[in-house]
Amino acid sequence: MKVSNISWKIGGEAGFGIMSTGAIFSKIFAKKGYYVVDNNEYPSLIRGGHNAFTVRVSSNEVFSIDKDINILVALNEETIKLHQEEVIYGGYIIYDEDSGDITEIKKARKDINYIMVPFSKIITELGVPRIMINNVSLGASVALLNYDLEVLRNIIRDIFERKGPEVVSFNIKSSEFGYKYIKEKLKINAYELEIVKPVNKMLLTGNDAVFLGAVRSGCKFYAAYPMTPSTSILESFASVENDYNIVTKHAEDEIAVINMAIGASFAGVRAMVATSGGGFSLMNEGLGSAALTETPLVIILCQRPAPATGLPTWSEQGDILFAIHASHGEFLKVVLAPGDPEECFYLTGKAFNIADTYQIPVIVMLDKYLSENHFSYERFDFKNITVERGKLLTRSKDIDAGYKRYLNTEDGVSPRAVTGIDRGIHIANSDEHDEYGYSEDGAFNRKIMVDKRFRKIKKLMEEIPPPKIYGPTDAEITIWSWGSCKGPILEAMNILNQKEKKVNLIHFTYLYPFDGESIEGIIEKSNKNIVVENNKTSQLAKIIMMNTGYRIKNKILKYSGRQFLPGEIVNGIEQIE
Amino acid sequence: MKVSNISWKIGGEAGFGIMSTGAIFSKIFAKKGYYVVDNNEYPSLIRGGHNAFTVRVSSNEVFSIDKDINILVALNEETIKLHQEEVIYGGYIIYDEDSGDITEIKKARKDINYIMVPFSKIITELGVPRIMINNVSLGASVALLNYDLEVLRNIIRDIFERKGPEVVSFNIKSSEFGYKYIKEKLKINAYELEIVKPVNKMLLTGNDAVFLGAVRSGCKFYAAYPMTPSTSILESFASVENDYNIVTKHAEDEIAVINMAIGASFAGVRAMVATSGGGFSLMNEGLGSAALTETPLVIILCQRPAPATGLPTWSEQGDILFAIHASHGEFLKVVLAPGDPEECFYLTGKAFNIADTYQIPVIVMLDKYLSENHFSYERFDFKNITVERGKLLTRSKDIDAGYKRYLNTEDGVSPRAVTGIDRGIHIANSDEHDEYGYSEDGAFNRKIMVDKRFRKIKKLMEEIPPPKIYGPTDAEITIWSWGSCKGPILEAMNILNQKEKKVNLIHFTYLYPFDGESIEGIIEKSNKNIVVENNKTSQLAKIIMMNTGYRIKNKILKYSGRQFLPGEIVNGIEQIE
Amino acid sequence: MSKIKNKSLRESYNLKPGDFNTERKPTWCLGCGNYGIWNSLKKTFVKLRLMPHEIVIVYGIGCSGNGANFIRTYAFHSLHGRALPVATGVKLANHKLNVLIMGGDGDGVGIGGNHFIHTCRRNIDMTYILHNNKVYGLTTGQTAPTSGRGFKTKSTPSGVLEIPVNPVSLALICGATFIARGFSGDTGHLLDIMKKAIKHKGFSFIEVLQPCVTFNKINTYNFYRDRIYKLEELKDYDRSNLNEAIKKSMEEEKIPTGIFYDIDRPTYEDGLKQIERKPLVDHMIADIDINRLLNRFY
Amino acid sequence: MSKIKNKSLRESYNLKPGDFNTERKPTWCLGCGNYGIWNSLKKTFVKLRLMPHEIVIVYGIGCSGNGANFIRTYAFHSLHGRALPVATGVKLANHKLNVLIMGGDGDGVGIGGNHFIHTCRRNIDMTYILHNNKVYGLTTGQTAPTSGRGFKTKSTPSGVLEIPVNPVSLALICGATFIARGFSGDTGHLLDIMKKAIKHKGFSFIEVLQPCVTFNKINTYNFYRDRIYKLEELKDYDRSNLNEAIKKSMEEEKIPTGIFYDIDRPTYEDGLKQIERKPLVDHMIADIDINRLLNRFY
Ligand SMILES: Cc1ncc(C[n+]2csc(CCOP(=O)(O)OP(=O)(O)O)c2C)c(N)n1
Ligand SMILES: Cc1ncc(C[n+]2csc(CCOP(=O)(O)OP(=O)(O)O)c2C)c(N)n1
Ligand code: SF4
Ligand code: SF4
Ligand SMILES: [Mg+2]
Ligand SMILES: [Mg+2]
Repeated sequence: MKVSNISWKIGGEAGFGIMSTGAIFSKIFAKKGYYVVDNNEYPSLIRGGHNAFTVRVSSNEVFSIDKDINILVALNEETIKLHQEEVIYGGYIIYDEDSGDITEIKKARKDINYIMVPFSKIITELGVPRIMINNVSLGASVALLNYDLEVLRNIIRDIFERKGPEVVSFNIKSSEFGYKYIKEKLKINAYELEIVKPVNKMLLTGNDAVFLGAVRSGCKFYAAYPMTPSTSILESFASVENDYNIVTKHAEDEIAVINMAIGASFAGVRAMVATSGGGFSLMNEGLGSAALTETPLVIILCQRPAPATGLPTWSEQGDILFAIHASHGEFLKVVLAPGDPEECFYLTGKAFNIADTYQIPVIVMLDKYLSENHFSYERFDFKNITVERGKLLTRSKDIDAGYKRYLNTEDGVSPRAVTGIDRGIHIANSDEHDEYGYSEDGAFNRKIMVDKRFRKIKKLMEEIPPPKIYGPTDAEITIWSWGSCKGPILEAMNILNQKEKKVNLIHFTYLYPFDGESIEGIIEKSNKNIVVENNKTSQLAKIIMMNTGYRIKNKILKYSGRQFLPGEIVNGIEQIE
Repeated sequence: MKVSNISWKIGGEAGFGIMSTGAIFSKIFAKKGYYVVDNNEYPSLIRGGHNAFTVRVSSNEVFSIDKDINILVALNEETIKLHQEEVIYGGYIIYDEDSGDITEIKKARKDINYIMVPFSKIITELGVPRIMINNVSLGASVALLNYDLEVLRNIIRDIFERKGPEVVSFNIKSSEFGYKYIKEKLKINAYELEIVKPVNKMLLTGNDAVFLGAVRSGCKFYAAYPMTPSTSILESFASVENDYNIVTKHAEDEIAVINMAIGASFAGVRAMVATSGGGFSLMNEGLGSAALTETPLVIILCQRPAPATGLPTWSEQGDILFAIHASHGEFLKVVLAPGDPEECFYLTGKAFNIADTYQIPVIVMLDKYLSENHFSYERFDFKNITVERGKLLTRSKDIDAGYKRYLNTEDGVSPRAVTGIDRGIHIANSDEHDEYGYSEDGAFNRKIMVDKRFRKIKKLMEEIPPPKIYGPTDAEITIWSWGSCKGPILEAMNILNQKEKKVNLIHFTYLYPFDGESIEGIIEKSNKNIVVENNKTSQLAKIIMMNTGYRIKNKILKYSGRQFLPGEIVNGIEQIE
Repeated sequence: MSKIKNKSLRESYNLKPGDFNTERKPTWCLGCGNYGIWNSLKKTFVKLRLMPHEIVIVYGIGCSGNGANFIRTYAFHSLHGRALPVATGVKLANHKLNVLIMGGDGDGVGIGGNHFIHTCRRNIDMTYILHNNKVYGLTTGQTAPTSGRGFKTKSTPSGVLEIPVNPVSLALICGATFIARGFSGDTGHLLDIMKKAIKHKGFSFIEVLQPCVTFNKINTYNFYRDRIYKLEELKDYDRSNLNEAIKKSMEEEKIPTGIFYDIDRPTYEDGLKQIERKPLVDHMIADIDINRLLNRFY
Repeated sequence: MSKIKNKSLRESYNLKPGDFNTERKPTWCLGCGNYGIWNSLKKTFVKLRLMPHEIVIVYGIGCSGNGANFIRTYAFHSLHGRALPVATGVKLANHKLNVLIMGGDGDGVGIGGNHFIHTCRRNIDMTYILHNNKVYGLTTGQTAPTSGRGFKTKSTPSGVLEIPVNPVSLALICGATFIARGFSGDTGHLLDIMKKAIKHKGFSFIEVLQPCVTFNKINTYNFYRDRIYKLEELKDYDRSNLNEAIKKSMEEEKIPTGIFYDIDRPTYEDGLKQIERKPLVDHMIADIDINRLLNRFY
């Protein structure tokens, strides 16, 4: 059957290579130009518990995984129990009868094709390690899709090359065996994907894109303390520290992290940190220090379900109001929330420019879904990220005698001398201070300084674009959302479109400062406004109300620790109507 | 001149006993039944810098100090420079010509009575330490007010008794000398206060009242790390730890502070912490831990101007949006903001009951002004604070086998077993958990648990009173405010009242959760709504908008690090009109 | 609520280690050193004739902290690095309880290092078991502050540049009064240490060398088997000599295990008059008279 | 931007200690030990022929931290307890700078204790001067973690129950490579220590015994004068012997001052290839080519 779109899922016990197997499956298709999105589900345990990896491949642009699965690879019985109902009518489940008797389970879905592939026996026969089951299953999957085995072979070769020819060979052998088992023994041909323009596509996560954007932006100091789902950014930076002359510091805790970055930024380099909610909580005091000393800083906040340790390996958008109001006292900060890796890339570049131009902290918010799942792109045009450092003084000769670090300028931004240059000597002071930086607690000075710092907002607001509108302007229904919900909503809009329902999306990537006026017109014009958020308390709706007074009553919220699937949004909208 | 109301101010260099001198002055009048409010201004330095202490004494109820000063005691020249303009027409300045030539300064205010008292010479003559100048000035002030010297003598005796008769005697001698200098030498009689009912009044700060409320509520564990303006609570607790069987712990940092309190509360005692903004920032992560483990906790947040270290010894209401949204993730908390010491007392009692009943964290917000300045009261009726511990299980026999700590009850509150009893064994878990407390990351369970915890809000909302209305219901102007602004606003209303302007005040002490409905009627009915806040960004106005959609456009804001003076509010209102 | 610590003569005690299991099965990797610690601890409780409800264990966050789900006692699964202050609060609120702390090396001497210093100084009567696998396990293999210099991890691909924290030395300098090192591959010895640590009056600290079979390929069972020896084997080792203990704690080629230091010093609780008669939690609070206090303010 | 450290032969250097004064006068109490430290430090800079702009001092919050306003160099007045990580960031961003850290004992081993442990391990080439007045000065007299047992303060009216942190011992155990103790009442000696500390390549730590005349009536100038002696006076004291140093550091009746420990160990910066050629801050970032990196993702 020719299709434009298939979803494949593999499931098994945690700790058995599900993730890397899924990632290879994604790669096979991205290599040939298909649109790919994937999703990895795993527990906060090193072993035990259930892992699942879903890949959606399409010959048309695709924005999110969905619930319906065409092919399910079940490495254990539990996978069938947990995911069988996601398999579409007439879909396929690959399983091994040796991993459990499924005669009973099968009865529930007479429409599904259960394909028994004796994984265990095969690897015993081949004399390869147990973990090779993954390759057998990949080979079998490629065959079911009537896809090119050579692509898989090449990828396996790339990945295992450095482990030596023997490892490459038994990996390939296993996958070939799986392929042949389907092709030659069972002779099944389940689907065939429509052909696409054969370009090699990248596959990357939101975290990867942030990392790339930061390297491009000239980030020279990256500090972090591991915390899911932000950890991969640390590991990426560590892996290139010598190639790109970046100091990457795994510090003793998140408090050290933010303060080190502040120190580095004070000394003149671009500095960034990333963390998740718990670490961000600990960084709150430091955030204010960056603000009062007017030290630029970029903070990546990869959300996960909370409070406290919460659900470390799952997804939620629960921290936006916290981020906006974070740290004691009042100060200007910027909060951004990209919706996909491409936005992660460019907004990270933007974050650095804003931080430098206005000498303020900028927070970029992702969530586990966006941080850890892959999306396919042809390439990013990195020339679109430029470096704007604002009023940075790097040469003594640009500085007049009597230099004032906190000069009370019209736009609120004061020229900032990097450390080490002759005439730029100053105090960066976490106490309220005068224009020189000396501690000063007078009432008159305080007001001047608060006003100076807040005055930056004027120019800043000119840079902040209104939210993006996707879909028709004359929609019956307007969805309001932010960050990573973008993908599932765009998919849902496609589905609704097919049902001839006119829906559009107002998507916020700039969340703070919030320009209420720019959206008042849209809200009032729309027949039906609906907020879609991956949280319990509809935080965007609150932000909108706080800034416009408009109450969006319709809400589609999900707070089970999982991101939205498009179908859920479709259902939600149909229920509201 | 008979008056019902006088304001007295003493100023001098920091480190020379200004504060204790001011406190004695307050006491002299509270002892005899006068209404007293005072205010201490000092820098974040141990020595150097300027100190000033203002006392307002009245025979009628008084809610705040004001700008106009009747008598200024200037222990140095700077005090005259800084405060001379606050002295009212025909007022008095007591100074010593030896501390600087003021002939020039004097010229600006020909209406003022400059009274030269040779402090330096007097103490040299008396052969007492320099610090005795304070007592001379107190004696002189008492004389100017034609007040009873014996009251002053008694207070000095009380205070210095434990330092021995010699100390008492030269303190008294000095004050007598000052008194006689005015009475007998200069023969000035400036004011005389109207007589009041002679009751002995307490004088206490907001911090004192919080402390008293907590002791009455049975707080058994108090942890803190010193931070102005919260420190006096720590010192008060430490001073009674043996008398009232309270463990008071000055811990290594604020992170330890909140986690120790959580541990103590988990073990079954009432626990409280206090801090200022910086410490509260550090406590953010712990706050979420209390929330997810459903451990009751009371946090006192004494605000000061921020961000970062800010203005450590000054006042601002800048942290309310931060407190409401504090910590990553979404959970129920309660935020209270008393307006005067009496409210501090009773709301602290309430805070403990709410924390225990709903097993949630409760934040009580003060600010430097409320925390550190004295107000007079006859007495608090402490019987009005009762102890309600909610579903606390302290005996094994009340627990069924198969106890579930996080039982999914209708009201969301689950019976909580204290540690150490036979059948109550459970895990308090900062990971999301099932009803027993075991870590559980399933989607289904997550939703149930989030809903369970949020369901508590229903009963809670029934307990939350609407904001209090002061003044006529049919006012032309309605002021909206919260916390410590109450006093200055009430004073301003008195002034406006005299000008026959009808003004009322909607004062919030319960800030979160916020019952928007309860105020919608008031907002719409009012001709003119004005928000009065001690911050830059009008945070209460944002909260109101966020919850009602109503934008209060008129704002009187002050963010110079100083609390409002009534006259400023009067002016603000007159300008808006 | 009575603490039966040291009451080895409890009548009719018939619990078995299995009675300290919860309904949850451990999720540690096969071969993980945490199993050894888990087993020794349950046996220790039985040896000391302790009941599950008389014990409170406060856990950090990490593979070790996941143990909160597998040991049946009162448990508080706290934040990463914050187990010690939580335990301190528990103990001060009810000093009749047997309070233990279990956490990883990242938790304890990485993010939680400050609490470690100050808890040692305090000498509160609790037992801290540090699971030292010299790596961050739960976040899948970054460096820990205990990792050896040059150790290559995901966060330090060019090798760690710092020298490691030595938890035993640190505890010695900071004032813990019972300090030991065990090896999770020698559960008998570990059990013996645990028994003495829990019985010790004051803050007792046990560093357990705990192989992480998944992320630490250096500090394996064999690595330790080749290197460790027992202090008990030394004839004249004096457990009350701090300098000696410090010197021993820094040995690296051969790694000493056993009890480094064991002294008496008044505990923090000993200094608290307010809990002399009974634990804080046993005080009635229904109607506290604050008249005396109010009088202070006149 | 070149670090002139160790370049004692700078031509035409004609600065005087007063050139390191700002326009602000110190606000410390008369007699405060901070004056001695302040004076020694300014003289040290002159002796080392350092220019104000070649120095960055990161300050904590406390009476000591207020010094940020009185010493003319680049300064960062950071948060309470967070001076060390800020300084680390500064140094790694531009290792040509002379980086110093000044803060109180509460700041450094109270709230900031964790950074202290880890900064010592790191051995970054900076100098940390701890103003140890054994009390919280700026918050007007509560106990510090360095306060002696039994010390009565506003927060511990019945006396401190913990044993104090000994900053020198702690630094020794944690791996600092130059460790000394000075007395602010002996500015000549202090100057000498400071000079060597700043010249030392690696993390140097100086604990300065700093009387707080206002809030600490125990550890006064006379208290110290009666007790201190100089390690230099000992004939055979070996500054490279860690165990010896630790033992010395714990002496209490007589208090040793001077240099306890001074060794060479590669610095953290030595291990960073990425700053071998030039400081991070000197890299051009206008148009970084990430093609290579993008290619990783195919
Ligand atoms: C504030 C905070 N930062 C980071 C994390 C993420 N985190 C969870 S466990 C862990 C480290 C685990 O290492 P260790 O403490 O040594 O325990 P192990 O897993 O090795 O037993 C980290 C960094 C967290 N939970 N909280
Ligand atoms: C997070 C935080 N907590 C508390 C404070 C308040 N605070 C300022 S200085 C200080 C302690 C001062 O003691 P120390 O560090 O020894 O310095 P000293 O004043 O004695 O020089 C404290 C607790 C703060 N600024 N920040
Ligand atoms: S990752 Fe390491 S420490 Fe964690 S369970 Fe596996 S073996 Fe044990
Ligand atoms: S309080 Fe103590 S440390 Fe602070 S300035 Fe005064 S004497 Fe110095
Ligand atoms: Mg570990
Ligand atoms: Mg100090």
